[in-house]
Amino acid sequence: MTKLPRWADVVLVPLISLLLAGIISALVILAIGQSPSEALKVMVDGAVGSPYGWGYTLYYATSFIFTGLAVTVAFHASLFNIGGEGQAQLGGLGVALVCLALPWPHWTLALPAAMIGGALFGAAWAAIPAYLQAKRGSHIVITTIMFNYIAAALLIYILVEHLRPPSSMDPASARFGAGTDLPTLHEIPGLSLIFTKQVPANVTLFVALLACWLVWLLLWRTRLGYEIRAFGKSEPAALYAGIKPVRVTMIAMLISGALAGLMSINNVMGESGRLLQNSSEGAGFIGIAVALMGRNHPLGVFLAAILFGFLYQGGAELGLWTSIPIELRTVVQGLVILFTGALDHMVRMMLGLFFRPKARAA
Amino acid sequence: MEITDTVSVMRRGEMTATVKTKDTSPEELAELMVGRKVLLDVAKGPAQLGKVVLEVENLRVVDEDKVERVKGISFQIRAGEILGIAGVAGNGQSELLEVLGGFGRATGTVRLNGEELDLTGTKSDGQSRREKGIAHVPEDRQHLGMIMDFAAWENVAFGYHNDPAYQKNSLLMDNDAILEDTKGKMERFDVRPPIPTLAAKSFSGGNQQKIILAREIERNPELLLVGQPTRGVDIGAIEFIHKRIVELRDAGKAVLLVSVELDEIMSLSDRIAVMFDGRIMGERDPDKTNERELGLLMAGVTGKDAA
Amino acid sequence: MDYATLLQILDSTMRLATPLLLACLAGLYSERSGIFDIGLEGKMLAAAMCTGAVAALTGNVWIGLLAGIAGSMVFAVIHGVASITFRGNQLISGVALNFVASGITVLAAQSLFKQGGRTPPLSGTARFNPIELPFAEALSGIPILGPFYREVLSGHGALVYVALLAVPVTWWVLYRTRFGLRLRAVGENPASVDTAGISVVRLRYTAVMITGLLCGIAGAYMAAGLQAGFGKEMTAGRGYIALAALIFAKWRPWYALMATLLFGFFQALALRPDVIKKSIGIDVPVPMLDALPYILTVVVLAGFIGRAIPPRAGGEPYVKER
Amino acid sequence: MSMMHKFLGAAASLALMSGAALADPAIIFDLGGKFDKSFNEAAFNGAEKWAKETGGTYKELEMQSEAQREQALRRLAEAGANPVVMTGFAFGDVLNTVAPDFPDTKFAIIDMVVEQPNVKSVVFNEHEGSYLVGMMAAMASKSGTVGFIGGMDIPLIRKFACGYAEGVKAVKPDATVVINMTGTTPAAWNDPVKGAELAKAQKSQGADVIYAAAGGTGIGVLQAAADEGILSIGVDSNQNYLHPGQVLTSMLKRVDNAVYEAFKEGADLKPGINVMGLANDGVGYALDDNNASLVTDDMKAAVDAAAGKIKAGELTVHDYMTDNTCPAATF
Repeated sequence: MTKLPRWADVVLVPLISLLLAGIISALVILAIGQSPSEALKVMVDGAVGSPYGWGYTLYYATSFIFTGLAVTVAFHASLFNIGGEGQAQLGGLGVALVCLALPWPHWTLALPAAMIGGALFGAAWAAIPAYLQAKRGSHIVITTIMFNYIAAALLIYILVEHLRPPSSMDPASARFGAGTDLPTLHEIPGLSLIFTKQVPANVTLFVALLACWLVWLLLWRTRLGYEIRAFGKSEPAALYAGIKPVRVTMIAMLISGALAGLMSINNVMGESGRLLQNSSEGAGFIGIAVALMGRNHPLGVFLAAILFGFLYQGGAELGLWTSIPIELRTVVQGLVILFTGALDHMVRMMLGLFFRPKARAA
Repeated sequence: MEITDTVSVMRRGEMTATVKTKDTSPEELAELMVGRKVLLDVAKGPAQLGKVVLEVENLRVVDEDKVERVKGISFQIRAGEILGIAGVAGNGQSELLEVLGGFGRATGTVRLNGEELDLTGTKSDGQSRREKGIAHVPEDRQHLGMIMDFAAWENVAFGYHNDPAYQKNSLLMDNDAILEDTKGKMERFDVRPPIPTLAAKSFSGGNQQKIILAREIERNPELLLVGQPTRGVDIGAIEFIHKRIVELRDAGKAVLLVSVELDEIMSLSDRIAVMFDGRIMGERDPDKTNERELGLLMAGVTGKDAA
Repeated sequence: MDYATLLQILDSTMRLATPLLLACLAGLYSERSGIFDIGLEGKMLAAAMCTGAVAALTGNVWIGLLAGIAGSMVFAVIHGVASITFRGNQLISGVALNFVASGITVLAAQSLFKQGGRTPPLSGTARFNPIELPFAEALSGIPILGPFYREVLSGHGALVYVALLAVPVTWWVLYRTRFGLRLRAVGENPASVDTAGISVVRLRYTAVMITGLLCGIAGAYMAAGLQAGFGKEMTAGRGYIALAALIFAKWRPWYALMATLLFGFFQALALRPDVIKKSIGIDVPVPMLDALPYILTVVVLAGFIGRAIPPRAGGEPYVKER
Repeated sequence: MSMMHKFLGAAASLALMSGAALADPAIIFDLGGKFDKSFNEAAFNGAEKWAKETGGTYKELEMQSEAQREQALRRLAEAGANPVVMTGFAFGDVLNTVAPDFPDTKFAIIDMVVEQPNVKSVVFNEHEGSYLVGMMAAMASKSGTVGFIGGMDIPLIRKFACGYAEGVKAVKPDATVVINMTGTTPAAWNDPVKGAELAKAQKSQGADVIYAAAGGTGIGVLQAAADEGILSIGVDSNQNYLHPGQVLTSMLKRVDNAVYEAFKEGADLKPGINVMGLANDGVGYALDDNNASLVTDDMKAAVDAAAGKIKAGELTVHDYMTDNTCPAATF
């Protein structure tokens, strides 16, 4: 593999990948007879051109931070957790059960409880694939895919048969009590000067930022994180160092699942205020793109999550104001994953062409 | 040496000498490379034997493919003694070393200072072995001994990351302490370049090995397991590594040395055991044997057969 | 459950199992060569869109089929380039291509037909129309087997029979040809194949292309056989069920047929909760039936029913030793 | 601040929408999309009719997932669209929370009652229309068995099924009505494969006329019925043209009229509940060139007579949603 300076590896590779994805997307837009520059303008205006747009961009980014971190933690243990989607949905169930269980007097009490509920359910959904990987060698990618589908089916069953209020027709739970309403940015003193209207971004954003910092601490400042990273780099070496593969696999996946589950306080508790079918809307999958783009570092995940928040809100605006279908964002998402995750050697080789002559001259 | 006309020697990042191949000798080149005359033989005094440190009785190892790799061997090592295991690669030495180092399962009895080691249960891992005072320099350092993508300082904590000296509190590791410790180790073991934040893969083989040795030897272990200490290591480092191993033995510690280099075994060991097909074919005193005899044992021919 | 109902469910099973079977065999070639392919779903979707669009434009289903195969092949080649040439992560490449396919099919169909990402409904020669097998009527008098032949085996679109035929063909290719031997070898131990002087890269590309071909047929059947046109996300996870079936079948062709028929049967059964209730007396939730293939696959993966061991070199890019 | 912000927001929206003036009406289509040839397409046709007549423009949006509903509503209201029309009961819950935040915007929701001061709720007497097509099905059936395929299993769709079954039994008391629902989630509105398989299953049970009240899923039902050589009945829009000579009729639900009316009323939309039934041409059955050969004079006479009685109040068709029971069918 071409050796690049560290900064190029960390900054340039994702940026070039993004650029490539952007160029191809632009070509796609051209091919369907639209103007890429117009599309970009609509996206920028819609996503970051107003506090309203930011309210949505940050809302999506909050979810993506959690799922991006979830994928990141697993990646460091060399586990590719595609199950973020299912874990997030189960996390949503956990959040909903907590919110519906008690007449919560105030959100400050409901939030920690709901976080525990979401994290526990998310972790539980990751536990079986983790156990099968650790103990029986079943490939975690396949099992987590299967668990995504099982989660979707389970959730439909629970929503339709158990959580749906008798009089209601949609497969959704009852609305949570007023005591579980999380303050949105519009209701937070100080920020309310910027966000003058109801936006979905809520206090969960700060929980997400805290999670970034905690994951960074975990991975680079604790023994457990050290073991996770060592295990992820080389299993035989980890064994030599006395690191227990089963333990690390289980813990890394449980943390990953818990983070994915935690996402649900943003959408289920913070935004919709009830559990809907497919509440996570693919955020679990976007976590893969976010983690790859963010180079598996919490800071990178944060930046990539903002970028994807922009892409999601901007994409929604595209669907609203232009005749470019909203699916464009799925294409960009796929391309980013492709370039940063699967074709990174190609991107490196391209970059290497620029770096080699300089290195020789030096 | 056979295909070149001239040889240039690089040392510490500088071209230090260029000589005509036909005018030089291996000894001279070696000297140029390390900057001083190489000790061709390891200078070591007679062993000061102490109590028995390691006792191995009837040890058997069966690998994942159900092949018996070690077929019931027994031996002892005393304090202040280097036991060299000679043998052609693949005759069970690696498995012996790994089982003693804490991975893989085995049957039989192994005692360290009279205390029996767990060979199958939860205490049969690298962590527990280290706690008991067994240090292990594995044969395949790039694959087992360190994490190539980790920085030098992270590799210095490798296996010892639970050491209380490396912890800030019950939750967080003290990275500064590890960095500081690494600086000292790099200095004392002459690791070049002495930059603790450099990734392990950026060091030469010899310097990688020095990092591992610094990590394991400076723990002052009761028993040092060391496999192929100088494989792929530059000539200056070989001398340095040998010296350090002998120093440890002189400090009254037991050393189990596995190497496929017969020269290395002969010059370092106080006693030589030869392994063939998972068994110990015989033990020899390095001063009273020769390469031919050892070679025959390594081929599975015992003295009786030869006679 | 009476016999007529059973026949009807089995008839459904045949139709629903066909795309699964084709995709499963497609995955078999790729994975046997050591290239994991999570992207079966995306390839089927791309093929379904191309078939739907071209069949609608030309009115000829066979041209549509070719277009579908071509669309699927494009994705197969990208997967090949990423995972063989650039030695990228095969799993990530598959995931990425599924997303790209999911989005781009809607974009293309929308820009072509402006019908909300659908292609126009297909009819007549733009669809695979049912083929009556010979003597279907004449033999229907024979008890049990006659109606089975007429109701279940006869009267499907051409691609159903292509899929069934692909099973023995795959078996023959895999176990009776030199190509098959090499294909299996390259998935287990690419180094030995390389040492024998056979190009690992070419073998793997060939396998990936066959995967593209079969996924193309599967997608074409979805759009022009099972349905009459392409619709957004119309494959609805069938690529993943096929993947599950492949594991269930332990990467073997005949087992693949049985696994996909089983999973197709579950899908057919899920359409008839009334029948289940009548025959076993329990109200089995439909989501439970939907999830059954996935649950069974996890059970197999866990090693409780035999052990599913994938090709040894699967997922590992081959780096030539120097 | 608020004024200021509104002004800025308006300016931004103006710049952004490039041509689309403010206070344009907007419509949000439910999952299944505006080209489902059924429910949503009827709404789309109504909007188009308004656009053609007035030369006006309108905003439209198709739902992609459940969780987007609120954002879609807010975005349109925020951008100044007025009125905002939405198709489908699933918007009800969300509209209840969004409508109070935009008191100056008028909303219209179809198929659901939302009691807010700025919301017009349009509901239909689908059971009446279904009764009529049920009669026609019974008369057209030779086997004495007819089928019903619903989309998502909800009281609203059972209301269709119940009216249909009553109509069938009114003509042939001993007829069998086979009832299947496609699923329990909104995905059931857009699953033609399942629709087709269900139709084939019903045919094997003897059904020779199948009524599909299943949104986009119905396309599959109609296709399969045509393939199998039996008759089908479309829903919401006039679907007779999909398979000329093979679709017996379509139960018209004039969603197009509802949308057209709402758009026409514009910002002066009158809040409240609007029930559209046979009496005010809200529901009915379709008769055109495509099915003229299938609908006999007897059929037409019988159905029109029944329609007259219902309009006059002499005949009451049971509404499933009033008591969640159905005298003519079991679920």
